[in-house]
Amino acid sequence: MAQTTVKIYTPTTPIWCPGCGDFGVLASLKKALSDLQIKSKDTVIVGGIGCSGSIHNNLECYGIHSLHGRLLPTAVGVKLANPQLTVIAAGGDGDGYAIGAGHFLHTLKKNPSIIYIVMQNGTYGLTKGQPSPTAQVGYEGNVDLPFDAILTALSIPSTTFIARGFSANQAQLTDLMKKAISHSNSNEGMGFLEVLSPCVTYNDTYKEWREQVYDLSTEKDYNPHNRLLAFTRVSEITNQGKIPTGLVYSGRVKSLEENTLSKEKGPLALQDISLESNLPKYEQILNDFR
Amino acid sequence: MAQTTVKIYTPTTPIWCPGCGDFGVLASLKKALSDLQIKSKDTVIVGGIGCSGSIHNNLECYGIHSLHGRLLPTAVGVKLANPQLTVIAAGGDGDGYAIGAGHFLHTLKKNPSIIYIVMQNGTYGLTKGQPSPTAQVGYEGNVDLPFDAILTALSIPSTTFIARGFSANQAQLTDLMKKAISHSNSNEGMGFLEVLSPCVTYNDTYKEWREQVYDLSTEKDYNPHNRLLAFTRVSEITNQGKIPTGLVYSGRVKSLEENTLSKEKGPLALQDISLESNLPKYEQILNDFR
Amino acid sequence: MATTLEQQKPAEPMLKQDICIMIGGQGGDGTLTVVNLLGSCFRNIGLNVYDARNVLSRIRGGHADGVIRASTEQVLSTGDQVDVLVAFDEEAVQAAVNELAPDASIIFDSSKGQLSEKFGGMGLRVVNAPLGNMAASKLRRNIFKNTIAFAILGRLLGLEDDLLIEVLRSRYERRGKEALDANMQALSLGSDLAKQNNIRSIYKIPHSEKSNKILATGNEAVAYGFLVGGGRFFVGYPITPATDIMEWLAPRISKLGGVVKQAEDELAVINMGIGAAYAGARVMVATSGPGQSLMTEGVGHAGEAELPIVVVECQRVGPSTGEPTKNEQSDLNHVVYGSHGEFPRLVIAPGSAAECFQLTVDALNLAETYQLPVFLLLDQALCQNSESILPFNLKSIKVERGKLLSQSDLEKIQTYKRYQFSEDGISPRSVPSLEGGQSQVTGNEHNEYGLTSVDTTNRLRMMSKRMKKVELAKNELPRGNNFGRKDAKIGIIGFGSTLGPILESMEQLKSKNIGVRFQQIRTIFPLLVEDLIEFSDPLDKIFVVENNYQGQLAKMIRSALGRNERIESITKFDGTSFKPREITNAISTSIQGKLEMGV
Amino acid sequence: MATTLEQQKPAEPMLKQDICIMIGGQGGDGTLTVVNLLGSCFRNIGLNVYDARNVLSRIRGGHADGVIRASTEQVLSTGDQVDVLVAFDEEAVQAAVNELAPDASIIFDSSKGQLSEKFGGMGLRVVNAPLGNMAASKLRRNIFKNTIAFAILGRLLGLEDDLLIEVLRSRYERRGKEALDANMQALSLGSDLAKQNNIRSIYKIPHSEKSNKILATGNEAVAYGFLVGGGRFFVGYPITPATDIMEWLAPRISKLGGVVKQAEDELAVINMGIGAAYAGARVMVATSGPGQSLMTEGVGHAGEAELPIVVVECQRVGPSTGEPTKNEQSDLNHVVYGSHGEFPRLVIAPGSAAECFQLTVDALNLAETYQLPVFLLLDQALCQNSESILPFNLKSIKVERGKLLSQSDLEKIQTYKRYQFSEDGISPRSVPSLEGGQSQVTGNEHNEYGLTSVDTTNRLRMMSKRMKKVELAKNELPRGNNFGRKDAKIGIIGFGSTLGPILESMEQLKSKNIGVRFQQIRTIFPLLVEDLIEFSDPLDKIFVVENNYQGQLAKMIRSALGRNERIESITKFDGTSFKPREITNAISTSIQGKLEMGV
Ligand SMILES: Cc1ncc(C[n+]2csc(CCOP(=O)(O)OP(=O)(O)O)c2C)c(N)n1
Ligand SMILES: Cc1ncc(C[n+]2csc(CCOP(=O)(O)OP(=O)(O)O)c2C)c(N)n1
Ligand code: SF4
Ligand code: SF4
Ligand SMILES: [Mg+2]
Ligand SMILES: [Mg+2]
Repeated sequence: MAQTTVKIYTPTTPIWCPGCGDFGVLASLKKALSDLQIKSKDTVIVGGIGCSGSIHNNLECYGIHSLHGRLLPTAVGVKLANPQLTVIAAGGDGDGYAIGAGHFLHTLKKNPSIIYIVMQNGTYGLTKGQPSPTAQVGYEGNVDLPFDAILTALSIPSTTFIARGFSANQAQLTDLMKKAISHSNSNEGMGFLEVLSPCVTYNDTYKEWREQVYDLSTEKDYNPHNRLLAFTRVSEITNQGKIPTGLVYSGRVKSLEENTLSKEKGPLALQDISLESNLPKYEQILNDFR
Repeated sequence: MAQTTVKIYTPTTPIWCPGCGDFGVLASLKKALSDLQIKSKDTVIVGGIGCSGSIHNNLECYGIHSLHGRLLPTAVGVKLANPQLTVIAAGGDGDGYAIGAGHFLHTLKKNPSIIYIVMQNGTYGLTKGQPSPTAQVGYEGNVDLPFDAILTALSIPSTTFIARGFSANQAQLTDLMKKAISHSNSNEGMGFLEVLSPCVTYNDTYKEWREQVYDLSTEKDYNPHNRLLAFTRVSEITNQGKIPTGLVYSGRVKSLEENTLSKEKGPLALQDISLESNLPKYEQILNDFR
Repeated sequence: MATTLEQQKPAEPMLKQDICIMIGGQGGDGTLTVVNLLGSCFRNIGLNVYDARNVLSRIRGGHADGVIRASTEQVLSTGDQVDVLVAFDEEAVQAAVNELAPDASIIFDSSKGQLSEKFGGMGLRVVNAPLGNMAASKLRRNIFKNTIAFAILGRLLGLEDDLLIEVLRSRYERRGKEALDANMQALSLGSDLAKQNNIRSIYKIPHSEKSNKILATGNEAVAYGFLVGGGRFFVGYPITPATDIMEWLAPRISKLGGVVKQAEDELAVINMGIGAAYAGARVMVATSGPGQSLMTEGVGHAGEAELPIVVVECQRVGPSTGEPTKNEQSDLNHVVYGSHGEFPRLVIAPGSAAECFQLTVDALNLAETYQLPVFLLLDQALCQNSESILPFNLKSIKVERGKLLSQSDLEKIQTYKRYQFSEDGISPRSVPSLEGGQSQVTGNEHNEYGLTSVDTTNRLRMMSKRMKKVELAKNELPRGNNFGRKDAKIGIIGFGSTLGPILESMEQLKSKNIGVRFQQIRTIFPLLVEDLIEFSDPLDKIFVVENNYQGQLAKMIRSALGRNERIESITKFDGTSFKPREITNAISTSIQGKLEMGV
Repeated sequence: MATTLEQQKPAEPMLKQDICIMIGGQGGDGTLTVVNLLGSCFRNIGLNVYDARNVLSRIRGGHADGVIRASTEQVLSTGDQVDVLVAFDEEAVQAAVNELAPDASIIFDSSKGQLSEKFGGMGLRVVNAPLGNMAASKLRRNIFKNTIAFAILGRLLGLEDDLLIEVLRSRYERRGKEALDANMQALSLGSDLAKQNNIRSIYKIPHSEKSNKILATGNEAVAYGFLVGGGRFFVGYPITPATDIMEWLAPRISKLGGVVKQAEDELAVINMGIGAAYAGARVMVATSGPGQSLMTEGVGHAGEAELPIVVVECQRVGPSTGEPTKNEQSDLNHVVYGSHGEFPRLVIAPGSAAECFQLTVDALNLAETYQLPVFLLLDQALCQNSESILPFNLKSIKVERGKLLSQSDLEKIQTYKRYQFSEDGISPRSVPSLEGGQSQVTGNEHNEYGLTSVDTTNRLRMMSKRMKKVELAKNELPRGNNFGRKDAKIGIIGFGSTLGPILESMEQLKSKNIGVRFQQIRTIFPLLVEDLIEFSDPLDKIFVVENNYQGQLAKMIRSALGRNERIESITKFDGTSFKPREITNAISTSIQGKLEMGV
């Protein structure tokens, strides 16, 4: 807000229940953005629909609240229109892994340089506690084995950054957020960060999760740059009833913008699209009709 | 058609281009159904939308042509309504992995005892050759690394049968189809079978694929019952530029019907739903309003 | 701890045949619990109740309130005013202030200070009581302030202690001894507080025998109707205000051998439903506007493929995500006209929980008889408000499956064609597992066998076959309910949850000497035009009352009836239901205007 | 090999100012190639052309045909009859038989035997030639039968060999020497065949200078309009008949710094579009009915969030998957009324390729000026048929971005509110990267800052603000085109690809002494009622011509105009476009009926 004197909206107080894990996510996100000195004017948060999907209202930036499950395509649209922005999609596990599952796969596949934060709580908080795709067996009648987004992300050959944090471990979470943001802001592709963020009202997993989390960085020979080993190790740890956290994998595959956008012309959202400036090209293309 | 004298429809001649891989799929499917002596009256083929998604018209059975990308939910609905049926969903890779990607993940996750055959040709045949999610980099401007459905299926903890065939290898394909059908018909969950089925018109990959296919069953110590090893081996082979075929993985996780359906009452599609037969239960439930 | 309890205007208990109580606070304060407890009390003493909720789309915090009305007569609205308000904070008073009766009583939680002066001098009776503090200090959890308030309310309303105890017991008994004991303690705390502070009964509530009436929301009635109508396959995805249906059904349907499945999204919902319907199950799905928008393609598919499915559309404030917890009726256009291309469908709209039950059964029968998608159109108020009604009449129920074939039916057939041209346009339907019924079902245009066809003659016949089913169904569709005087010159048309407010407004208009007739429409598509004509022909003026911006129903009625000038829209689209007086005012003002202008 | 060539009725070449040629065979036979070659010939000699395709939804096999009409006048329909038919099989003759002129010529591929006797005795001139066999034996590929047929056609039409050679060369030159040589050989084979068998010119086609006209389909014109209108972000998912737009744009937009992206499905399409629009790009998406149904929720989101996006809806036969390659106009209701809740939108419908260009630019401007979704409604015939038109007039184009803010605009503002209430209901729009424009954009109901709000007063104001934009836009919306005599008592209304057939029908009616006026509607929503009234007031009878079952436009017009009796629907829904004579017959029969009944 240095340059202008325009008064803008005041971020609202979160709508979350006291103790909700999402407070931890918000705190980390704020800290990461501030530590990395990302300008508010260049930050776009794309919210999902759910308790989690209101986070964009709680900090000063550009925010767009997408439809339920559609935050990723929305974020990709924003990024392709203006790759200079820091685009952060943030929503729930129902939003991202249930109704949004197709976009989840395909956005990972496209590898756009956006950050995607999933607040995983095993439940649909906002609609009052139905099982989400990550719900434990037995939770509210759930019979399916939970979806493991980290494993599935690893199965997509073009993923470039995969991590898991825990909202109760602020130091680690903030570090992972910074890493994810730096990854994406260096135009290296999608920073995917799942955050264990308990729903204290409908599925209070704080206790279990505190016991289950397992920080990969404590493993000396864990190599986060080998997809196969990562898959194997994460699976093993998970099979032992633990939940691996930390940087799971990072690698290098061309990002969507690298693959798609013209370099010369600058962000297409900001291009001069007047007739005058483009007339010669238009006339040239008109010849295709002859 | 033994019991009745009712005349029914005559299966149509396929609409496929001469040489299309889908002919091989149809041939194997017919043979598998006949070898396993599955009755036409108990067979439901759920077609997708695409060239491939017309296969249900080409054999005698019950067929339902779903919407583009929706064959899996449709098939799950059929199966839950009547688990005694052999339910075979069959469609294209665009249908299944693009617009249907969310259902792909979630149907694998639910593990219903249906068979799912994907005719993979790296393209959208019916709409004239745009890249599908499995398209090679460079094909028709495609920039994304191809989606590997086998790896992703392996990443879902509840998958129970994963295989890949090649329409040009009829013996293997028929064998895999039989295995998939037997798996599902023993109520063990979803039989997922991806078939390399070249589109000779828009993406003729016969030659490459003939060279690339790698039959896992030729590997003595390949263990199709270990998910982790399967993931690792499939990845390795793929990274070497080969395409693993054969039974990739089979395992045991409760099927959707086991988890969901009442055992006593029989298929819900065939239950007696008259008022008379259910009145006492209805009256009992009415008490909940008091 | 100093409790400040005062009762400003002690008076003789007032007889109340009809009383309305509001409990307001923050989401999570448990205001709805008090509503439920009061409801049980009132029903125990033979009253009819009607309750409504007003919550935000968040789980805790933010203003939330619940309203319960009790009456010797059946009521289907919360009425025009609130007689007693329990306010856990000042925001709750502020939110209610326009609805309070001039002599309303307020029980105010003064834990954070007494109610601000600005609400004094309005003739209101205010009881300041530190409910929250007391709960926290004596029972260690703020949430017990509800039960304390309940106790004070009981006193104010002249309800017997035994009644309060019984009601509390039956609610908390199944939640374990701890919960029960704590609540009982809270109840005595409240009673003591009331006694100590000399709170007397201000109201006298008439008592009679407990009636055999039941209590149901529209959603519950739909869910039960589904079961009784033979529904055995329900698939859903959570969305307010439809989720209740799935949650009500889940533990019950399994007793009948049926299934409730939560799918990954609404696209899966409608297509799973289609698959199960195809296989022969009786299927219903339920959603709200956003989910309905996602089901648009699927509904058209059911129409083209001629598959029976009931789609419950629980409307809320739109467009887009809108206001998830608020009331609106703005999806008419969407369910009537939405989806590409042209296919047969029916849209049915009940107006009360009783009708929700019956019309759900009808919808299931219609869907299967005519082999098409049937919408059951509800609105948030109808979905979630509870009403006292006579027990659902099971005896009247018939399960009609239309031309669904059995194996023995098939034996008698020479050639089976799923889409056989028949006189009435309805083709015999076989399902998988029947020998001789093998056939193809598809959303492509098809010939009689269900095989793809673009033959132009076939196309014309197939389109006509399908579309004519709507005409054919007309005889069986739920006809409108007519109320009021046959000789009136002023008419009202409405549907869904406006039923209650309109009925009450009719009484108010009567007392202003304005006689009106009212047709509650129950089939939105196709409009039963003959009934509408019969109803409206003698009328000079027709007011169409609906909760949306554009007057969607009014537009449909105009285009069906012509004489457009006669038809006036009364709309409300601020997320709340009509108050009876709002309708009364709109009508009397309009008529007054006309009278003054000499029309 | 014995070639059987005969020319039954040699005659003096007939002058043809207007000729129609059909090439029919199996999908993959390359009939469309012949159409294109002929088109080039005709355009080279200064004629206008119009072509159409009739294919199945499969890649090879099944009946397929292409039609090309050439005329000294501009034509926008394939007319009433086919003058020359090239038939690669008998099915093609059967399919065409009802459209053949009484004296039509048929070039029949007699490789599998001569044309069946049953087509004799109809006055048709039949040339039996073993095109396929000759291609296979002499050139080793059956596909060259096309070029052989082209050569014979050239002779029949009296086209110069040089012209044929030039046209063939310019088509095959870029495909490499091999392709060119083979085709040249096929051409001489055909010429020889014609010469040997003494095939003379039956027709004489007028020649003039090659005009500067271009050839474009509606889809291509939309795509080009998008570029010139400043469109830089297009996202799509393949679907017939919309895919062409994406495929035309893909290689061209990158030259301008823009992007075409193929998404994973239509849900991604509309939401990616929304994201890019939000960030400040000019965005268009295109789809057909099934995709549009999936975009239903997204479109409402753009409406509520006030984001500009152009959605091209290329209609095809519905409902559901329907008939993907066939023509229909049955998605009006869906684009006008589809999606839950109420939000502003515009629906614009061009009638020719020329209009497709201009109205696409208008749609982009309208979307951004009024910050709402704009539908551009096309139909398969308009999308995919080609027409000769004057080069698009670039000089007339203006790019209008409405209240889009720049950084310097923002400096002048005190408080920035994305949804500020303003006099005209349009709020200044900032995009990310601007300092001081930070704000929230949402599909929930919101206050001026874009923060969620369920305040009832705010709701009323926000709804009105948004909905009023539609009224406001009316002044700028594309008005109808009026044709015909001002004093006529009979009127026609139509839109989209019916333009051409209606214009020709008007000529036919004139020659029957039936004078008509015609309004081609170009804004479907909101209907420009004043224009409609002005047009229709003097009329006794209005025929609304449209390709659907229900007469969707007629219904909309009835409810806008009243006097419903006056309005009669002429509908066609068999997947094919109107022939001019079908409209003429329908109108003259209806009027005749009325006249006879003394009305
Ligand atoms: C299309 C659609 N379907 C359903 C809903 C209702 N809905 C709102 S939030 C939500 C789930 C939220 O779960 P999650 O994404 O896990 O977020 P959480 O509340 O747990 O943070 C659902 C189903 C909706 N808004 N739109
Ligand atoms: C909702 C929707 N979008 C798009 C289409 C158009 N469409 C028809 S088939 C097809 C893709 C077919 O590709 P694939 O599934 O790979 O099948 P193939 O033809 O290659 O066998 C598409 C996009 C459609 N029918 N419905
Ligand atoms: S309901 Fe759960 S997820 Fe939602 S705010 Fe409360 S604790 Fe958080
Ligand atoms: S286009 Fe391709 S996929 Fe389709 S039928 Fe032909 S070869 Fe097969
Ligand atoms: Mg969640
Ligand atoms: Mg394919």
